[in-house]
Amino acid sequence: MKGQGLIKGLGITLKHFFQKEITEQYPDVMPELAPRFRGCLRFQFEKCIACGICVNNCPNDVLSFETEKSDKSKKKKLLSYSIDFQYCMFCNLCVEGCPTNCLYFDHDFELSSFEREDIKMIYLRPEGLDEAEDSQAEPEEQEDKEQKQIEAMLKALQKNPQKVLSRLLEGEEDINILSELIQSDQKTAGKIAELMIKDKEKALKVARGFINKEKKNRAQQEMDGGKGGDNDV
Amino acid sequence: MQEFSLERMIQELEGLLGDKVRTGSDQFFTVLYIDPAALTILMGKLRDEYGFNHLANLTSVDYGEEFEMVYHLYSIPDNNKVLVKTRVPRTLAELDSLISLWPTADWQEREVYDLMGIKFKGHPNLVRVLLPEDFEGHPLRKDYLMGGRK
Amino acid sequence: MEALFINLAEAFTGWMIRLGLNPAWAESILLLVKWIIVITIITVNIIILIWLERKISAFFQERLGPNRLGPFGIFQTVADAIKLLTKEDIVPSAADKLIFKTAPMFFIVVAVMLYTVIPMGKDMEVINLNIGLLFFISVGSLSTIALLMAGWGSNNKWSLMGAVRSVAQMVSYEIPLAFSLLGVVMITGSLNLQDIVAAQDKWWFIVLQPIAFITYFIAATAELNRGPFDMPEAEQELTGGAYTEYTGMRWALFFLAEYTNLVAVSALMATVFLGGWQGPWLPSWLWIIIKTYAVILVFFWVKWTFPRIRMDHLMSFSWKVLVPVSLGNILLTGAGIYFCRWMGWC
Amino acid sequence: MLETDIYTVNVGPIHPSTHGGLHVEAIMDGEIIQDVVVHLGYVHRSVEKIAEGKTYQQFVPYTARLDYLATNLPVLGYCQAVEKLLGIEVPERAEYIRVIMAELSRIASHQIAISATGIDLGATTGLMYGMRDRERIMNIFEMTGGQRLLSSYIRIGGVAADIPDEFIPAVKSLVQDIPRMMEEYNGLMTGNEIWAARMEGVGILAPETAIQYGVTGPNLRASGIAYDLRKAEPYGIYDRFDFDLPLGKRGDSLDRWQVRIDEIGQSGRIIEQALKAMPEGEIKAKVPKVLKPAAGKEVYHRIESAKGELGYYIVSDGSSKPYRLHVRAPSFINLMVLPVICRGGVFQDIITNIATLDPILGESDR
Repeated sequence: MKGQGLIKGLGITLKHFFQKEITEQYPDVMPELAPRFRGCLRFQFEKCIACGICVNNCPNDVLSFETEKSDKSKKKKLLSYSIDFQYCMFCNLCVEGCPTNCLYFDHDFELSSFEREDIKMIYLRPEGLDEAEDSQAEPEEQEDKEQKQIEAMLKALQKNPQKVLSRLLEGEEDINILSELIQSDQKTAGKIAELMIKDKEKALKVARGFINKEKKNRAQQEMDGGKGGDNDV
Repeated sequence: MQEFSLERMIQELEGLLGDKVRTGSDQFFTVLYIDPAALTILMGKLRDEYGFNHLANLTSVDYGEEFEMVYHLYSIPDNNKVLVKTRVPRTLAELDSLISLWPTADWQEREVYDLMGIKFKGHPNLVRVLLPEDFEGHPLRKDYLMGGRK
Repeated sequence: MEALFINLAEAFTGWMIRLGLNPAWAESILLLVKWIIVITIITVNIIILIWLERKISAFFQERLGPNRLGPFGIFQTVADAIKLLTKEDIVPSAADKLIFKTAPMFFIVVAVMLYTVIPMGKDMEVINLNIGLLFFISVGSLSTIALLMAGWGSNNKWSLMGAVRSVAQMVSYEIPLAFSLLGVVMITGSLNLQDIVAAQDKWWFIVLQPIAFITYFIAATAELNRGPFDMPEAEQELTGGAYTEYTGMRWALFFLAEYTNLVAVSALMATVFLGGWQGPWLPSWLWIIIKTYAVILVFFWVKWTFPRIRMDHLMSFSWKVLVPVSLGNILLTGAGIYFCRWMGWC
Repeated sequence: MLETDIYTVNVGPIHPSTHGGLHVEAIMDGEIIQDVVVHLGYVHRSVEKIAEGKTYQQFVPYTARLDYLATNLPVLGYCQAVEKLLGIEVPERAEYIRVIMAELSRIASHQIAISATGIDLGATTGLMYGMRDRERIMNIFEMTGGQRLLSSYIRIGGVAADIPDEFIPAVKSLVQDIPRMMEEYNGLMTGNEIWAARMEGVGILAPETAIQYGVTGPNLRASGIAYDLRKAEPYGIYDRFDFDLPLGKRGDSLDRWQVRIDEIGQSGRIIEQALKAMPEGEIKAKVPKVLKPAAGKEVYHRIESAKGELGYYIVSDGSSKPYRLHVRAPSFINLMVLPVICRGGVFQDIITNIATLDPILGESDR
């Protein structure tokens, strides 16, 4: 019977009329990107050993760098590194070749700019890098040490929060509130532990933030509870 | 038609064309090197008598003094394959067109003309296909240098 | 509620007379006000309709549609209209300028004229014409000329092809369109639209004339140049057809006129086949609006489901299917009426 | 009789339905097509010349830009050609991943063909449904290769990285949904009478003409010839899979369209089997940093791309860069048949025929 196909088509569109929309509201809601997503190519100056593999791997001459022969050591000294991003094909060949992982793609994909010159990214030698290299303080070891400290702190925090927090905060009430929070929420505990080791001032600020928020929450709950006729507090 | 056999085909072709055809083989193909003058005869035989109805690929390579034309022939559905090569001198880059045997040679020959500058005799519409009509030179020749980015 | 608009108009005239105006003057001022209101309502209605179509087509395609400007993106079309108004008005140098410029105006004037005869409620129409239906069909067919003017004036192959197609299409679909309405006219014995509505107090004509309804729906879709019959525009083939060369507000006028036509034809369909303004509980003018919108939604649904038909199929469908079927319907209706009289039912 | 005149209409290079920069000059007598002249080259990038200046590895990302809608297929073809040239053995697991990615690309390409045909014929909703389903494949590409459209994921010797954990569930759910997708395309478009009327008997390509003109891929199979390189000359590990070749009977547009839809289902079957049989192990063979094939060695490797027979002819001169690289682009050769199938039809058939031939201009113009 002619016309059956037409009616079937109408049925399909009608079915979809009531289905959930699949639109991503992009600028308002950022898309979820896969971990491997290649957005903008970034460079870490400290890690680069100026081997030139990335430049050789690049199909499109995007990468270039300048070096200087150092007097003290045999190592070449990297002066600047530039990424002419307008020619990049996002093929990942430079990142795969890099022996020290100093090149990486981040998730920033909004790469348009008004000027052609803005696309080119030039990394200059950061000041103070020479001294850091000379002192030869192994940054990895330091990091490890810090990590251990943070872990220890976290344990202490969970075991006996009042005592640990009294080093940070003043006021009985605040300490109690925060310790309750820490025991109930792992994330908060981790954050505060990390900050207490790294930067005490910031830790104080963050802790105050948490306490104020919690206080507000409680006040809100009381209000709501009060309306319901619960006048215990 | 008889059962297809590569050896018999080579024998017959050598008998027919004498020293104009030379056979060889590489890892993947049996190669027939043919004098450009006898190209259409050989191709006609290959198509009509040995069933190579599918001219898969037609291209050219620049070897300095000479251009090499490369034809990859297959048969559908038996999937026999043969590679035909012929060379024309750079100074007189002219060759018979295969358009009467395989219409598919039409644009492929135009592309070779366009990019390599080999002329095909008997092609009804030998104009550039990929590059604009007023383009000068043939970019796939080795002496055509690419302009770099500033 | 029923006589809301009539009372409003009477109150307005009364107020002006009390101010000391000559009753004749008051009448003419009222007419002017009516006109302004009608034009405003048409424009606003179209803006809503365009938004609605975009929204509904989005839902069919599992999208969201316009949703940034205002609640549910309702001001999107307003923004578009402002954009179109401020755009440069390009007239091609090789165009026939007079025809090129007048074509959109002609189109919209014809489209607005259609509203004069449609009963928008009980005793609510601009003119109660005793040949209302005939007037509607004949004025409706004038829009062909506007499209031909646009296509010819643009001096562009795409435009001309679109125009020629639309002329062929609209002339051929005029016939089944008129024929399908004849069945209804035979039953009521009147071309007056109010009479036709009144005749539907028991049975809507969609029940008595289902074949006529379907043929009218198809022919009307073609008359309106809506998908799947959007030959004159055909973006994917003719890059915009008759409207290719138009920009800015001139182009928007075509759009406006198309939607105006859509509303008018849907309203006629509601009047002739769906009982017009008749309906329980709600005031009559609300009923006709509801019915018109229901028909419009079906138009949207069809457009956003079907592919475009091919030109030659379109023509042969009209002449080989629709015309015979609508003629057969006339025959059937005549036989039915004769049978009814013979049985003494009517 | 009225005197009539022949006129030309230029469809493209800027036109909604030419799928890129294709310029078709239609010589018309009223609505009837007398002849069609195709002008190419609007997206010509001289890929073959570029290849002569790049190393074998550096050229890999360029191949993805040939057929950008089926991004993994041209890359697969090129990598296999180079592997053949060098005699590199690819690890089992990599082969299976490659098959899955290639078939996903084929589905993605066919979905574009289907949805683009939808929009070209005025069924806008068809476009949206096709694109919606393709989005899931793009997400899979993003999670494996890091890029949605041009993920240079397949590399010489294997693949760039092992598949992530989310990969297998995502592919499985996609494969499960394929029958539903096909049903939807068929219900919305194929079964529609208007659709069938626009395609049936339009652009008939006889099997003999198809072979003469070197037409390959779904277009050839729609003409009724069971010729698929995955079966005729299995490359990689395609001989291990069980799948059918959907064939057409009339060779018209409707057959070409239907073959593409059915091929999506067959690709789904291949992916299912590959997922089941995929072993653990290495994902990349040991490949030297600098690839130098023996001088004078040459290879012609062809794979069944989404559009047809995609061949790479590579000549080596012993250096790290190819001496000559030629791409046998299926779109380029399939387009040659457009004038043949358009003649005698009406104007709207040009659009239908371009859509169902499914050329991709990045590949045909190179």
